[in-house]
Amino acid sequence: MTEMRFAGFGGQGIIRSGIILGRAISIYDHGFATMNQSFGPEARGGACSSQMVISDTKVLYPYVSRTDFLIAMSQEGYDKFIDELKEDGTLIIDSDLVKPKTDKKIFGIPSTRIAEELGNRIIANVVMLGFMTAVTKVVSVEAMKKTIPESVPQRFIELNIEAFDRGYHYRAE
Amino acid sequence: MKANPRDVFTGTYYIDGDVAAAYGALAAGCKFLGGYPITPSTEAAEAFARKAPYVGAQFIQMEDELGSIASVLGASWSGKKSMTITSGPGYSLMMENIGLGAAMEIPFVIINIQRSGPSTGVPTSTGQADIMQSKWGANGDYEVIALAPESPQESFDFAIKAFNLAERYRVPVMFMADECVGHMTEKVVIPDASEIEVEPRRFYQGKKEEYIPYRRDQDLVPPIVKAGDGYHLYITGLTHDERGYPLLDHRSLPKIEKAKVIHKKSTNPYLVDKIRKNKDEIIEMQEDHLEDAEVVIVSYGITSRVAYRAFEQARQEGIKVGMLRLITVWPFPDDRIAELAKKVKGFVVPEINYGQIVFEVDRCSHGKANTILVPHGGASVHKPDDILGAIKKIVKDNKKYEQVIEYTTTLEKTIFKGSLTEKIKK
Amino acid sequence: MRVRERIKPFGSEKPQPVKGELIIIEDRCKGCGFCVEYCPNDVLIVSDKFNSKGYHPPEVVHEENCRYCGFCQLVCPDFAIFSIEEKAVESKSNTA
Amino acid sequence: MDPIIEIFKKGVESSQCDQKDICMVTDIAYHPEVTDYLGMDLFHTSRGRAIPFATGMKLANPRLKLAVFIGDLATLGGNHFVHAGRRNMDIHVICINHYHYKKVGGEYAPGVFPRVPLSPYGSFDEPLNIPHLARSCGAVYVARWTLLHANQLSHAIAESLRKTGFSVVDVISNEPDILDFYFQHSEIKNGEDTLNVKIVPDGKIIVGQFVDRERPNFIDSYNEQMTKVLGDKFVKIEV
Amino acid sequence: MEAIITQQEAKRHPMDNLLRMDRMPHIWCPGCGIGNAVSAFADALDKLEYNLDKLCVVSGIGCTGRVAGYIKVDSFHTTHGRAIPFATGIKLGNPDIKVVVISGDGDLVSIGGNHFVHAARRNIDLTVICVNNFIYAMTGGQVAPTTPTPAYTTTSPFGNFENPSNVPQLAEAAGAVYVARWTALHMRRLTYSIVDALKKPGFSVVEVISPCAMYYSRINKLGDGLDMMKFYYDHSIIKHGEPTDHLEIDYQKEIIVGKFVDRERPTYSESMGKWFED
Amino acid sequence: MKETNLAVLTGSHDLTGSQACAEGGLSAGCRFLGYYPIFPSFDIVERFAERFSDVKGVLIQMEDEISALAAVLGASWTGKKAMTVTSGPGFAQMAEHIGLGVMLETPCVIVDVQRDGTSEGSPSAPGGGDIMMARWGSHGDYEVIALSPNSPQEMFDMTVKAFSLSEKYRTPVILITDTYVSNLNEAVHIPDAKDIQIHTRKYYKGKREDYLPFQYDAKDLVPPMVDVGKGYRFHVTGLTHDERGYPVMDEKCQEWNVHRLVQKIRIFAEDIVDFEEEQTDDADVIVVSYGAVSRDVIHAVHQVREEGIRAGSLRIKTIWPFPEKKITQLAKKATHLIVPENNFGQICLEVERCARGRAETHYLYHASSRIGQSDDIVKLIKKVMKK
Repeated sequence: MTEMRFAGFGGQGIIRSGIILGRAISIYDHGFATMNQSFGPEARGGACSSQMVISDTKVLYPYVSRTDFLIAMSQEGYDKFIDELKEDGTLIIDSDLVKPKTDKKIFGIPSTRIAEELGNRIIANVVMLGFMTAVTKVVSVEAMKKTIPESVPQRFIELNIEAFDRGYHYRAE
Repeated sequence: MKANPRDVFTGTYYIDGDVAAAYGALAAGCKFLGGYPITPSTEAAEAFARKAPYVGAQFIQMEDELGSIASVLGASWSGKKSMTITSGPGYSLMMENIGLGAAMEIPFVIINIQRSGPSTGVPTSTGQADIMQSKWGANGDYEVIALAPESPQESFDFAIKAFNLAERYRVPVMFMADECVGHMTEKVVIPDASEIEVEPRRFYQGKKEEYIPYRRDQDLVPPIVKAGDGYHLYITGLTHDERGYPLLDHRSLPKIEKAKVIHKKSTNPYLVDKIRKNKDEIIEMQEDHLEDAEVVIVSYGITSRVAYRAFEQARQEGIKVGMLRLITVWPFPDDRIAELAKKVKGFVVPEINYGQIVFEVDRCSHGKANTILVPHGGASVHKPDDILGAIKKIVKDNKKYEQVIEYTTTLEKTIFKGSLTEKIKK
Repeated sequence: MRVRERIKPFGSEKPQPVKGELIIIEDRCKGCGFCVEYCPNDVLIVSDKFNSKGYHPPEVVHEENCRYCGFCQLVCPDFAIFSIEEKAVESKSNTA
Repeated sequence: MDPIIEIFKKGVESSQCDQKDICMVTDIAYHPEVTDYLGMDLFHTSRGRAIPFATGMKLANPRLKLAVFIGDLATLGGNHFVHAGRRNMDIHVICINHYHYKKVGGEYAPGVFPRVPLSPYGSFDEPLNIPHLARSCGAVYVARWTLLHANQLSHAIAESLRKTGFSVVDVISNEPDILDFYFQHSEIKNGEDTLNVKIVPDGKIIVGQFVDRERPNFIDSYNEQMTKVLGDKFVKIEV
Repeated sequence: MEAIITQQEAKRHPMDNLLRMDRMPHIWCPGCGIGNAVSAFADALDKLEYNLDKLCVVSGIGCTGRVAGYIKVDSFHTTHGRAIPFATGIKLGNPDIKVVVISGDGDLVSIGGNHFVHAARRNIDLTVICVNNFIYAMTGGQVAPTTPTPAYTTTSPFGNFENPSNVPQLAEAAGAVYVARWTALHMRRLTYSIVDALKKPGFSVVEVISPCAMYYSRINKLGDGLDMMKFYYDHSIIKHGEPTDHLEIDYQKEIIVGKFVDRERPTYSESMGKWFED
Repeated sequence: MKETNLAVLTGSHDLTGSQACAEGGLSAGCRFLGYYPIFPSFDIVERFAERFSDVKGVLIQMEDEISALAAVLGASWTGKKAMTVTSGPGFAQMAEHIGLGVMLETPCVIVDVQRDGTSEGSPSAPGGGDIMMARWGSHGDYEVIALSPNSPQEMFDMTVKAFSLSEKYRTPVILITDTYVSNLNEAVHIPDAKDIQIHTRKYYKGKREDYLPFQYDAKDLVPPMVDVGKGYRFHVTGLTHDERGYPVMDEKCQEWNVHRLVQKIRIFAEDIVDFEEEQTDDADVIVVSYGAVSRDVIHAVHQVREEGIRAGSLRIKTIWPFPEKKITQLAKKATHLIVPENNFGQICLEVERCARGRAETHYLYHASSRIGQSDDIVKLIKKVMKK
């Protein structure tokens, strides 16, 4: 069983990320993934997180207690959830927006900046998803690539796939 | 009757409980939704609105919740399966007209995605504190059926079940999901229409001239007709007799005489009897390891999934715990609880409120077993450790409690630096 | 004192253009760009840097052009920018 | 039988609508016999919610014609009135204004005459100008008559039933002994600007037909928009 | 950077005594115009030099409903649609208090429509600032009574087909004594209108057309808040005294702004006082 | 002080329950009544209307019950004691604002003159179906105080008490009565103004800058209050809030806020509950009743006592909080508890719970008013005693 959490603020597509990942796992990878979300009243800018329990069998308890992966896209999200991360857990951050103070395993990517380079900051989450797929290997690339076109508007499919690839290959660069 | 294939969006989805409930309602043949946006139920209304034009259903966003519930009642009398979707504050506004629906014996479904209260509370997070309100919220006496799903898949299934029960018994059926289930996203499999059993409306089959609106069948439920079919209906929210005529003619009688007339003629007793007498058919629950259980966790909705972890841990530690999950919260399984109370040490009732169903459990146990409430104010769910702690407390305390014991949760301890009650009482 | 309420300059000393100084509370900014767009004297541009929420706050580029009209303050939905009269600051800092 | 029911029956007959399709929705308790007398269904709903109830009925079965009788419209159900007018929902409102609440003793209601004899202080509340509100919120047919103008009233009801949109007939009615007062104090001004038909303490009661216009109604605009966007995939709600 | 910080310490934001700066940044999205409405209101208060202790702000639910929480006067955040009756209670309970209702279109016109109508009819001495963004934003972009046809929203996924409400017309028909409408860009005029409305005894309504960059403009592909503001700049026409039935707002068409109604009617308290004297 | 003298009509009067309720409100200092006319509550309004000019009170007929209670809450924050009167369907509409009243901790009194039946029911027949609604009618978790008088004198006393309790605990208090009691005409004694105990809300006395709207007193969990327009410039919200009144959307704040709201009543429940016992000491069967029905119960108990059955009566005066301990205690002594009600079984469920299986609970329900039908009660007492 793998537990993970996306944290950031409203408008970054935190919950959308969870849905894409969960969909990829439960429909194309035939696993079980339960996604829970929590968000404030703000549509943009408020604290927001989605938690994900991934398992090979049916998920009974749907919440995370100790996360294996924390994907933080804001300082606030990092501060709030870093204690929840397991000792050997992995931290994935947007390196422009989060300044970590921890000795845990860290992978950083300037996802917002990459998204802006690609022309739309809204797809920062997809960049992050690509990067996360490469780092965590909880989901297959094929499943993600099948899911993304179903989850975004028609006219943005190519852009999103490109964003995903940029994220996925970021480590190699 | 099988569902209409046009209404069923067969496939495998990764959707949240709100959307699943909307798909379930559509599959059950719901053709009218009068709604008003309120967090966290909006996703359901939105999903319905997206699909409605494809299946000949109508979505209307009314000006407020009072309007939406009233329009649902009207639509149901026009012969369409109808529902509304709301959450706490909207639910409160609907109360008067839920009473009207019950009094007119209109089949309809209310999807209530519960949030933290009271008042506006925390709109974006969970609660289970409307459970008592669903039964007692409107003035006068009536009975309802309430269902509590625990996952998006159940959200879909129970939405169909809710419509079936509503049509079967001509009562308001409350679909009491909580925000957690509503916003939890999981795999939902929507089967083929041929696998979905749908209860058709109990239309009156006899001669038009002989129709009497509230003449009951064997099971105390009267058949229904559509408005505008020439039955010359007179339907009122006033206390009425079998013909639907209000019992106002006896105004001139002295009070006591009048009361006697009303007592004899009114159909009010059937509003409660048709559920109370048929409750064995309605009640559904899920039982787990009750055979050898010393302690039983009674839960419903999302709490049952949380409690499951405590259940597993307790079993690992060798405590004989059983699970009783209420699928229909109302009517309440009085007899089953009473039966269990005779053989177990106690009940642990975790709820995301400060005690509602726990009092029902306590009542039904007739002092034979102890009852512990694990309260939670909302905005989140229990910590499984608290539930485990309550289980251990029952095992350890070898005495009879004089009332429901409120377990002091870790959250309460951290915030009030101990038990609030004890602190003040000192 | 507001610009339009000032004493008319006729007959008195030569009018000095009013100069303002802009203060930007960067962490409140949500990068809507209203102040940049509607500044009559194009004092501001959108900066490159991120604030703590990941938005680009405005940056003063032509400070000398600011006439203390106050529109940026009025049009800012986030109360993140305001202007003060330059003189006032000096005198204030002197007394303080 | 209540005089308004008689007048309504006449109106229905002269409107040549199929009686069977008409449904009465009220928030006033009428005697049950009116259903057989009129030959139509009657729904007595909770206070103030007759309009949304009728809205639901209309949308779920567009064949029906809904005659909504409301008493204390201007209070509890005011919002539903405004929004049904905005949507141009195809229902026909017959708004019966009494001087005071018939059922509730001497309390005054807005939308009626000020200075109610039974209310302890009378009413210093200014009454609502119902025809003007109806016009402002989008009604396609607005008329006002007193109970004395029985013929005009039944004609107005027939007219309003023929419209396919939100139509309002404002009926000023009270106990018979005050009919003489109507006779002396009412003035027929058809087509008058609704702004000027406010009821003021010492002025005339202006009656007449004020608005008669065409606007697309809710169901038509719904069908039109959905057909435009969805084409063949759109399924109309079945009768 | 450092220089700026020291200056901040030297001088606080000019609205500091009017706004709860301890709650900033507020919850509204980037490009949202509600902040502008608050800004104009605060500026109007500044101009009027009111005794802020005797001022009270009541809001309902919704994005605009949060305004009460940011204005540093006695402020109430009540239930959905019920800001006006709550304010009525305050006003009648203590007539010395100036009560202002700031809320959104959904809150005031949809669920609270009846209270809006009746408070206007009674002419209760309230000032209502209605921020109209054409959508229910707090709940995620549902169709509102003010949504123009055929705008798209989450509950009108195939285009809105309902006729929209016209707030100034409703206010006038119900009996408001002062009705004005401005967009979030007309900041100075809006401020002066609010000043006028606050000075006017009786039920006064100021409608503020405000961009919703998150839901309304995104789902209709109208760009961000700034694009909406530019649209207002290009398409708003000032016509004072325009008959209110001309004020319907069509989708992406011109918006008529200005002051439409300014009339005298006895307020509720005045009529009541007079009645008692008689 | 003049005002008080006009408000309190000291002396003995012949009043109906409704009039007594209005007088009670005036004596307690109620100066604001927001209402919407609904049968059968308007008698109370009429009395107020006649008397309000004497005390310079405000009477407003709002557009519906929702706004009536909203206006009452608003008025209460201005420092005026405020109340509303309604009946079943109107009370159902007020549900949402009871929640707001609880959340904002606003003292106010709601008088519910119950009528018979579900929905519109029979407006003129007395009923008793709103008991559970008073407790559970609004969404979310909260506790209320509800009183149930059985005579015009009690209508007066309990209205005064309702105001005191609502001011003391800063919560809405509901007076549940019915058409029977409100129409009943009996002698009512109104004591001297100085003998009427009125509890006024706890006002904040500290420094203006330090005021926090929900900083509660550690002793009674009730935060002191201030009036609007006194320069405190506070903010209160129906959202879950911290002690500053600012909304905070998390689990901790929810627990801090709502747990206290619930406990501020539950902890002091024993101080609030009030009941009347008659001949319970040796009773084998105890009839538990409240409101109008209790008048018949006394009758029935006397009757069976004469026949040698040891019956007793417990009359509940404060329905919520429920006198749990008392019932548990009585259940130990008696073998049967009988609960006659004007509904299909509401309080009997509570009694059954509190009896904890020690005494058998029987309920006696009725489709319409059972007032004046003590025979049924006698019959049932005899039946259960025969077993």
